[in-house]
Amino acid sequence: MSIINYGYAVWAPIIWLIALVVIGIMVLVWRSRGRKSYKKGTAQTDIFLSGTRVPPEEERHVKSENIYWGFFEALKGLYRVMMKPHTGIVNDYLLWFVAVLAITILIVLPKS
Amino acid sequence: MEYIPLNFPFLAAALLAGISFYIIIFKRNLIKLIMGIAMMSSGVNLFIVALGYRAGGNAPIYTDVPEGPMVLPVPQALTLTSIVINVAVLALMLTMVIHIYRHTGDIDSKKSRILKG
Amino acid sequence: MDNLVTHSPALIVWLPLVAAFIIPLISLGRAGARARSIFVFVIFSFIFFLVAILAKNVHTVGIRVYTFGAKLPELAVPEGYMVPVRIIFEVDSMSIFMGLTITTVTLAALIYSLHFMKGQTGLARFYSLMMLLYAAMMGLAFTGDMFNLFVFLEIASIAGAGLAAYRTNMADAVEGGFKYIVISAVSALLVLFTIGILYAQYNVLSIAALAHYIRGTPLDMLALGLLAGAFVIKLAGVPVHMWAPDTYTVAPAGTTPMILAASYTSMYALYRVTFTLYGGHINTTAIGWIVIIVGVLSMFVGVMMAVHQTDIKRMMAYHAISQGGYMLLGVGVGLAVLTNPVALANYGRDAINGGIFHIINHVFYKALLFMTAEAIFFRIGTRDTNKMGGLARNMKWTAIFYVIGALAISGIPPFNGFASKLLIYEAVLKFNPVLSVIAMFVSLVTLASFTKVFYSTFTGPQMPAYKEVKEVPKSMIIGMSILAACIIFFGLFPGLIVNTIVAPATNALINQASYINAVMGAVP
Amino acid sequence: MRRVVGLILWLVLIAFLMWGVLLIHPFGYPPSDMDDYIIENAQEQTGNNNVVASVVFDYRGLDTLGEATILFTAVTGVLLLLRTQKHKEENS
Amino acid sequence: MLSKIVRTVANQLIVFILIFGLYVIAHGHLTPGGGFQGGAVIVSGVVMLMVAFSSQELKKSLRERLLTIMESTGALIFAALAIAGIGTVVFYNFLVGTPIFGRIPPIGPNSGDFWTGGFIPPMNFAVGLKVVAGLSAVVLALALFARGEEMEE
Repeated sequence: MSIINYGYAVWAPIIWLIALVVIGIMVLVWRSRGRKSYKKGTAQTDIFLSGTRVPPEEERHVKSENIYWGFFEALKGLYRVMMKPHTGIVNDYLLWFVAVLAITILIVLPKS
Repeated sequence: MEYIPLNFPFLAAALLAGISFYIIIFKRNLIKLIMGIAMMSSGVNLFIVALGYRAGGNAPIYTDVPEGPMVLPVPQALTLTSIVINVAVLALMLTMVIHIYRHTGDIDSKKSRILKG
Repeated sequence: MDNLVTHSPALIVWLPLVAAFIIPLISLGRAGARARSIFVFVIFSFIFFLVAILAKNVHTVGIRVYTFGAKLPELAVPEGYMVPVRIIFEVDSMSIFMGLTITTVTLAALIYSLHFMKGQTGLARFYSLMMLLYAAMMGLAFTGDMFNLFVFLEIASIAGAGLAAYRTNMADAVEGGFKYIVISAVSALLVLFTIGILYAQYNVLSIAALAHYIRGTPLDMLALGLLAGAFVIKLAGVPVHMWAPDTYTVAPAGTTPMILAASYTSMYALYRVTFTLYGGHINTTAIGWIVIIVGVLSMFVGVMMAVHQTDIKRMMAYHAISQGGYMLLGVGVGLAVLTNPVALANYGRDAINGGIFHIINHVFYKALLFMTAEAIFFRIGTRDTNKMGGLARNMKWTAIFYVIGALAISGIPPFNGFASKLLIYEAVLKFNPVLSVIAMFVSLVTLASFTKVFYSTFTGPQMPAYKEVKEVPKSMIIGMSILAACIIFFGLFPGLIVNTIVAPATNALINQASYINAVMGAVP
Repeated sequence: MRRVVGLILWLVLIAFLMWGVLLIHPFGYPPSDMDDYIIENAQEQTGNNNVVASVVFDYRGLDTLGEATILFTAVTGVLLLLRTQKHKEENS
Repeated sequence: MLSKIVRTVANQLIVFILIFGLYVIAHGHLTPGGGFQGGAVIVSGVVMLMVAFSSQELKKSLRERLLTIMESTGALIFAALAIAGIGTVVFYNFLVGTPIFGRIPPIGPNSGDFWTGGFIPPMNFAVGLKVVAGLSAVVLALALFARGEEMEE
């Protein structure tokens, strides 16, 4: 039952899950054959910041608005355009509504 | 009753609704916005009740009614329903405007835009 | 039992209304709060049972017609007459699909609200409004009468606005509620104007009878344009989506999923109008393309705005718009090829299947996500993701539910979002590959955006201000776990769901003739 | 800018509305299949002289229940929003 | 609070407004009018009292508890009358032909008989009760809130 089948694309979650488990086991096996020299809690895992003071953990947490900074910087122009209609004024919302109505009628009406 | 050219009653109702669209687009005052919506509801109600008019008709109530055709009863019932609905909507809107005034000290829609972006 | 099945369409709407009337009375007593909770849950379990037996009934016998006030429930058209006079409830598979969605979400929301709202004031009226909103949504889904649809639309808007503005001590809450009610009032008045136009031409109000008569005159098309515009603003499609983030952000958590579901009942009304009312007699390509364009715009703009947000609920609200675009895209493709039988059989049906399946999936996982967001708000008192961090250490269940919801919304297998998105991708690919690529890109950005919020909110070191944060109370966890269980079940058995509830709904939408015949069949 | 675009769109919309209502049946001569049935049978079926009341409460009774519900909803909403949040804590 | 003349006149007028409102409600099935309209007439009387005296005076008699009970009761009566015909169909006019409001008037124009209409007159009363309570509550709550006060339990 659990198959969406179009002939060229098949989606069977149960088979997928079984495959996932098999692959997971393989990965674990592979991982256990890796190097054993990594040790937790030693100087190996400390952060080295070119000799400057490492800030405490709480300050190292990246704030939400700083994540994907490059993405937003690259798309600055797009965001400037996109922020423009989101004014928060209820009259503007209604103006957009009128625009949608007018355009919809313009498109639909000639089909009669 | 003669045939009225150009459906003037319908035109008047549609015009009333149309003017109220102007108000809700261009007036920044929230109370005026609410008045615009009230006007629009009046326009729509007029439109619907005008749809049911039959030339020379009486009210559709059989108590001591004179002879003759009767106007359609369903539009009147719909209008009755819609009037009460609009009263309810207006009451709730006014309540919210009172609250907005309490919080921002203004009823300008430009001033009440904490949520944007 | 037979009587119960016969009258269940009316009872499903009538019972929550009466419950809403009784709740203020019960709450006046001394043990009001406890009695109210018990009453609400008893009534709601019964309603759930009624919906279940009605769904089974509709699945076996097909379209159910219930005429209010006639001598027999099936007597939609009076004997010896040619048009229906009374109000008709017409329950087909699409209606019952919406009904099941709404009922499940409302159950989860009610359980969630039990602890969430504890200690707040005005709870009697709050629960009353919740039951009214539920009744209005069910009425919207079941009704077969245009004016009745308008009435239920208004009940849903008023109740939703009242609930959204519940936290009146916060300025933004009132503002969000006000925007919602203004938008709803204007769009509902346009719907009423349109009903006037249709009534003027055909002098009937029942959807089936109107569909029987409509032939695509200029007035009909004007009415279609007005109706489509009015419902698009209610379902928050770009570019008339701006009210949605404002309202969803401020509504208390138990009600946000319900307002979301209310916007999807408007989407249902749009489908009802385009497919059932106009479908068979006009060329639907133009309106189909309008729906597709609105859908694609919604997907893109919604997700790009969402990545940018720092308010966690606002981010999710923009994602709700973006996911709404998927539904519109899927169904719009079906609508555009409705008059072309080959394309319809080839991919149109799958596209509609995907679009409709996405409704139930999206309502479930977005409700879950809104609930997790509000669970965080419940414990730390802010929605700003900049101030959060390391919350997974203290709120394990919330974090797990968030991950489930986030993976589902991003279309990661094996969760339910993937199943419906796959259907949409595959079907749309055959229609127009560009649209499909856009849909996949949007899914990618969705994943990115939820990863961002997960990172900044749940992972990282424990913030000093939130050392004492505790896990949310039991009832909130139960409410969320109901939805999470549904998500996982739907993800693991998508074929079962598609075959039992989604495909019949698609058939009900496409098959306009049977909808008309159920009412007008006896007419000579 | 906003004003000009708004005016144009508004004019388009209002033109459509007014053009639309001109196409409706001539004022005073509506089609009346459903309403004729109601006018003829209302007295017999509902035992009531006032046909509008018959429509409101009998033929379209559910609408009136909805209307009453809307009023109830609005009153509930208004009283919910105008509640005081300081004292009067709920007994939980 | 307005002058003594206004208050005295309002005190007398409220009786007539009440009677007129009740008349409109009771004859809703014979003449134009009904529950909503009559209820609105009575509420206009309440508003008159509110103007003549003050909302602080009025809130002592129109308590929130009373209005809530009245409104819920009206709505419940309406819903109960709607469901009472469930033997046939919901909203079936089950009172036609029974002794209570069950007479059928002569077909065609007639002079009107009070005991007709089936469940319509009781529904009018229920709706009237509901509208009076609901609108009074809204008006009073708005007026009091504008002065920074609240309704009494």
